[in-house]
Amino acid sequence: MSKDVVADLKRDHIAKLLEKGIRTDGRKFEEMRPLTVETNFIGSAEGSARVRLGDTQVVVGVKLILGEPFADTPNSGVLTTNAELIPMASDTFEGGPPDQESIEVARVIDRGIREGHAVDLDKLCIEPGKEVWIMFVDVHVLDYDGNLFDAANIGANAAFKTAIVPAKRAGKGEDYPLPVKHQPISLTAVKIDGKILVDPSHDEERVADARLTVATIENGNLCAMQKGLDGAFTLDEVFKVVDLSRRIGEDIRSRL
Amino acid sequence: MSKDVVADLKRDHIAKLLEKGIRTDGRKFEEMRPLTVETNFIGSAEGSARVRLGDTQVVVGVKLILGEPFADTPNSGVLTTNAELIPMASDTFEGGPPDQESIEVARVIDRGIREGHAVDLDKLCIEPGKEVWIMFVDVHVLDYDGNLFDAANIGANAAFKTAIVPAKRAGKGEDYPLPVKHQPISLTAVKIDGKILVDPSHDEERVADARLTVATIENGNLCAMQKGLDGAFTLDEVFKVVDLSRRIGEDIRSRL
Amino acid sequence: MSKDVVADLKRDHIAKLLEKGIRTDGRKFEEMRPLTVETNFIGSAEGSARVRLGDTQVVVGVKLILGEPFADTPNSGVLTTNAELIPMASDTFEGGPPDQESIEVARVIDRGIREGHAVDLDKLCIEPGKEVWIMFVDVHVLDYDGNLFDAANIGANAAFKTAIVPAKRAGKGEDYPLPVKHQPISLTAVKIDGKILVDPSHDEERVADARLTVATIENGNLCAMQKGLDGAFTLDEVFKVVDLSRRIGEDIRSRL
Amino acid sequence: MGGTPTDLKLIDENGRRLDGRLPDEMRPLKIEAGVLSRADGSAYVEWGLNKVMAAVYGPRECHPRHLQNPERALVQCNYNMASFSVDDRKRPGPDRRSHEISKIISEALTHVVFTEYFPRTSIDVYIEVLQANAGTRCAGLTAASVALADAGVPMRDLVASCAAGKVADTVVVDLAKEEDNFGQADIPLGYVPRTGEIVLLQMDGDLTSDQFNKGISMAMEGCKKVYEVQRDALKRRYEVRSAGTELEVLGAAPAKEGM
Amino acid sequence: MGGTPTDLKLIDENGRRLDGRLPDEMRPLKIEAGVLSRADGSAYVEWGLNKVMAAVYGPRECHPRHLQNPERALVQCNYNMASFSVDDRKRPGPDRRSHEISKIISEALTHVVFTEYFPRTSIDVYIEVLQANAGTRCAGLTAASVALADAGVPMRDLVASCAAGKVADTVVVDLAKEEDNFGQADIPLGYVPRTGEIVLLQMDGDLTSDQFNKGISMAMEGCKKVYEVQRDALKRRYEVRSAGTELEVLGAAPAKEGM
Amino acid sequence: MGGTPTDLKLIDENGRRLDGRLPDEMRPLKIEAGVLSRADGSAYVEWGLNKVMAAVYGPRECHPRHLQNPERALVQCNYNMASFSVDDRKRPGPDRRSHEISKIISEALTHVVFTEYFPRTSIDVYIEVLQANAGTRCAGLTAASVALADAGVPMRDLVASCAAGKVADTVVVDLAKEEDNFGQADIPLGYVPRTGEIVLLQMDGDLTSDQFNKGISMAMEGCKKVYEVQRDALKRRYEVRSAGTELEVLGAAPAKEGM
Repeated sequence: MSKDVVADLKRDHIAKLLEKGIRTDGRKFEEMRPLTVETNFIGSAEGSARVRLGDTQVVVGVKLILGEPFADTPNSGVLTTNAELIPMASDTFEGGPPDQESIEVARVIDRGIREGHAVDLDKLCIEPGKEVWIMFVDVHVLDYDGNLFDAANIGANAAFKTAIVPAKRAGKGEDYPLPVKHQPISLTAVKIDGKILVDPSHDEERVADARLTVATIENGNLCAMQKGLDGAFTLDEVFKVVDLSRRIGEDIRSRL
Repeated sequence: MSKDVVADLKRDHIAKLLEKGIRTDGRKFEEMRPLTVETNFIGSAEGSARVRLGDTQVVVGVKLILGEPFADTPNSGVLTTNAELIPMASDTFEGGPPDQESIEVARVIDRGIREGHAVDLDKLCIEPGKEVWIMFVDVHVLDYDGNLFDAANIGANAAFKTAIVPAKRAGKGEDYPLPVKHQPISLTAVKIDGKILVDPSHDEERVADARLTVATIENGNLCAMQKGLDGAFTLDEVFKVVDLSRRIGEDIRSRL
Repeated sequence: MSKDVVADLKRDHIAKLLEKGIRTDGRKFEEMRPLTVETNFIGSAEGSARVRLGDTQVVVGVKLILGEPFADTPNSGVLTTNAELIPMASDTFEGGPPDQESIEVARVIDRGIREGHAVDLDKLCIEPGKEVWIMFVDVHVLDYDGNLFDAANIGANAAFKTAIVPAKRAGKGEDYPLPVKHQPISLTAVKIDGKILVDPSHDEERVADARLTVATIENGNLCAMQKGLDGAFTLDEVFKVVDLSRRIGEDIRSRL
Repeated sequence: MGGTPTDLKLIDENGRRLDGRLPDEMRPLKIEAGVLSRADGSAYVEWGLNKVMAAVYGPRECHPRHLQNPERALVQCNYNMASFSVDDRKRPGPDRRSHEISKIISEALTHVVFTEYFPRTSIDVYIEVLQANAGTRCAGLTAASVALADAGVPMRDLVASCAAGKVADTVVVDLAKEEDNFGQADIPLGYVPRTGEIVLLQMDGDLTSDQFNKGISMAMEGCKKVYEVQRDALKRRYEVRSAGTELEVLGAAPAKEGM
Repeated sequence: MGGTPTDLKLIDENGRRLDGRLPDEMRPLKIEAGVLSRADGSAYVEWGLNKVMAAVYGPRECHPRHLQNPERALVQCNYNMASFSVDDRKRPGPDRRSHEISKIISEALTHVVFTEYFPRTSIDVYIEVLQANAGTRCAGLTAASVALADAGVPMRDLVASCAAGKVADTVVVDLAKEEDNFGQADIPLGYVPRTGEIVLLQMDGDLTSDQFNKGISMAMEGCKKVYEVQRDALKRRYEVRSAGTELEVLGAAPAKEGM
Repeated sequence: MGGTPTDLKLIDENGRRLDGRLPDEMRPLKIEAGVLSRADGSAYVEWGLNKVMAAVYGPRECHPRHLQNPERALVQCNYNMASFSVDDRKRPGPDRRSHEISKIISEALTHVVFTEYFPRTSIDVYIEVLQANAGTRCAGLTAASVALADAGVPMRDLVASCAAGKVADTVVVDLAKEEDNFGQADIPLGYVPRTGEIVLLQMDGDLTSDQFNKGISMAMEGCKKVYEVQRDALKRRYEVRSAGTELEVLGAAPAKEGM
């Protein structure tokens, strides 16, 4: 992320406000932006959700197709997560093959839902070693005002909740709801001048020193974590973000 | 197509002549360039033709290999058209993966022969849903002096007429002629300063405002159409090109 | 290989020394650099060797997996050689897809071991036309001080000698040693100002006029040859390199 | 895949189409302008079961530089289908079809933009098809025009787009998915209502001369209806945006058009 | 594939792990600095059954130019696994996993390098995994730090890296391959011993709060041990290199640290 | 695939090859220069069942600029096989084999072009194999030389190219497809007849020292014959082109050579 002159000025502005305990959009440090979730937004998908987190807007679509399991997990369906940071969403995104940033976003989203067992993949097995459901989770970012990690994670969880396995169309019996197991919710925080802010906006992300995403499940256990950016965290700061993730995750989960 | 200073001068020159009813190579507005067609030019292809349309020179090769049908057309062979605008043919072509221009050329050629049912794809089915002939139509442009659409279309039709299905080599019975059904012939015209010219040369294409390709079959019905370039047509101009396509198409068809 | 000012100066320096019969590192014209070969360097490979030829360092790994034979050689295993000139090895290597130089290196190495029948591919057939061993020879260049051809060729031969066919893991009976047939050893020489030098260093390669690689087997027969660079050889020079290849190849073979 | 052309009655005995429409009846169309925060202009279109988003960035510096035109702006459209927009998941990234559509939409839009006002720049138009149900190129071009206007890009007029086609030997307007899959012809049209110019035109299938003439007329009528919805969307957008700020959008002479 | 999670006893009755280690015991670690001739700096690491090479080129001109930062150097890491480094041959070239690892290692190293000394340049770090056995990103980051120091790049401190994890409900340090494959959680950590800063942190699996706290502490202890081995390697390297030449490596104040 | 090496008699009892040729007999060769309108120079070669087109553009500005050589022109050859040029359709686009051939042909041509006359430029040579029947790299290099001369690029001499090989233990010149597929060795050679220089040389198969010596001599003799046909083609081309205009083609001293 190139930090040029404009960014320096922006940084000064943001930092000065933070000294006074204020974020540029008036939020408290530990306050999320307004969240709206609209499920079944895409009729051609087996499950879908359109999520707005402040001005960030993503559409998550879930598709299921028949395929073969991996050799080392013959009894499990296959989960594939893809995130497209398309140039529509921001002038900082470029077209073409996914860059490191898109890949990190996709992998962090994937890690949250995979390690948190959002979907019971064993229930997506049709014939062990032969045929399983391949589940594609596609994240389409339409408008990018920061914190894709959480917007997409929420979208994926919401889409799962309403998704239907299209067994009938594939000649595999009756349709049934996607077997949801947990709701691993991620929380992303950034550090700017030693302050920890949750749900960063695009401007906050651009000037942040470090970023930490922590995903937790219902019982408060941790299932995934990713630190990013050039800065560092202290151990206490890590523990603080973990606590915030537990607390805010519970709130978000209750609203899905 | 970049329109730089040279192009501006060229445009002025061409336009001035057109005012007097003259094209730079002396042709009338509705006159094609000299056409020669040489079939069976490539021994390694199942069918082939070398076409010269003025200084434009293309080789079209048809290859047939065994393969699977598409799921939604289990009783039909598969048609795949590819056009390579190789840098040999013009200093305006670059190497590398096909660009939008090559893709448009290939798709317009494909549309003409597919929608005009040049080949009876149902007769290229061996076992429904299992095995069919995959037909590759490869257009190799050696020398590019404009109007690839029609040169390639004529080449494809000529190659089909002489192509043999290599059933014997594949252990599928005796060889037989490619089942040709129609001869959809395309005509391309451009609009320069309100004049409609058929079979544009490279220079005419470069300065043209708009381009229209219309393909027709024996009974005069339309089977494919493509408008190109930044300019516009009136409805009357479209009808005029449709009429030209019917008339000139019949003439070309009679010469194959 | 761009020949800039630095290269010109280097060339003058090298050429002046050569006039006196001296190479920059003190070697004679027909003298190889010190060679060390360490086999079984990579536990995850079926066979491997780390080769140092002067400061050039390569790791060659051999992997065997089950697969299908080519249609025209139903009774033979498949040999695939890949060379990665990774940017770690030299500031003249760039990342990304293999360039012409990497491809030439891989193909020349492949040609030597394939045409010299280093491995008896017929003994890698499990069921004719159905199942054979696919042998991947991967050359990883860690440090590049010239003459990859010979360093990799030696590494491949050494890796073959110690490689094991992992039949047991694949449920195809007991493991057995890779069926080695010949040891085709390549020798590379360059021509600088009419002098022929074997085993060129990176600096010598950069200023060389022409390059010739010749591979021979035990009985002195030739199995592969590749001339490179913009310069030319006389017929006598070719014969001289052929003789050197036979002589030095025998010596190297005896040390594996 | 139960439905095949032979089972499917695309036009019933009452002359109604599968979804109950008459031959000259269009699917419901909703357009909303200014729906994205980051883009300079945007529009969202729901047209039957199509859901399409368009965004515009620019005029801005043109990359790579060798594409810059010293005399005018480049209008570069990128049409893309989301992987979940169709029943069988589409692999992400452009395919040959989307390259072609991007090209012809770019050309159609270039005709109406005053590109000469912004030499060396690029006006980038992104079209994302979120749900596809036949007619996405028309929906995309329609949305892109509105997004350009929303971005304040000076234009001669909006481009309106609509298709006609032939199903069960009947010429109809605005084909839906089954009609597109099992029909006999399709004619997507891009049209400039103020001048009557045709800026996008394709056709495939089988049409007599008369059928083509009837089809293109129907498509033009469709475009005129689309144009009204486009203008309504922009009006609503300006009403929201402007509390006393001046309107200046459709380049040439917006005042005359009452916008 | 004989071993499945159910058969496999990852911790035996004596609290020993598969390879005989105790929960807080690390695998053997050997580091050698300055092992390549062409690179500006290099290091080779054998850590358990991992074999990893790192090389550094730069600071040098940054290509492509549009990536140049006018105020500081770019630290660009490229992590790559050799095709023969794993049991099932890996296709050559980067995959999504290696792109992610390259990114987070670049970020971790950037934190300790005095990038402001070398504006507009690139410091390129290449990590090649020759043999992989779990923990390659930690081994790679560890090797890269030493290679940077070997190249004379000024740094605040070395980054040391080590993972902890959970197997058979026990928190352990430095997972080996079977523990990674069949374990319950993994926490790779990149740590700056002198300041106590965390510059790389990931986690996946299932951990209670207490397990996470214990795990990250264990990983930190591991990093401190790694740090000692890193420093030893550099000392040996300087003893070889310097017959009277001055030491000046760890930028800020190497003398204080006794190196 | 009826024919296998065991059934196939590559040399019959009369010493004749499959197509009736004697060991030192070449396939028919026809060359025509100046066959394309857009290229600066071109040549079409039919050699046995090979059909090969070559075109030359340049000297022209070299793209991308970082490849420019401030002291000389770059001769960049691109060898390509049409997808229909072989029995089993070839996927369009370059493969590893064509990259290698492009490289060695570029190098061979560079040797004879006066590249120092045109610093910073590129001379682009395109070779398209339309029909392939063994020996396409020799046919391509032969065609490319003529195309360069046709483009008026100053050259020391033409490069002539021909292969020899071994089939059924006999050394033969100019292998045809079956001989290449089922033979024992192949030696493609690029040769500068005026100087006796070898500018392209490859070999694969199995050859004793004597066989190699005999083969390379045969290939040289073949090259000399090719050279005559190349010169004839250029003569015819100049006779057509020049109605009174001066000849000035083979750079150095064409007059001496009687062209």
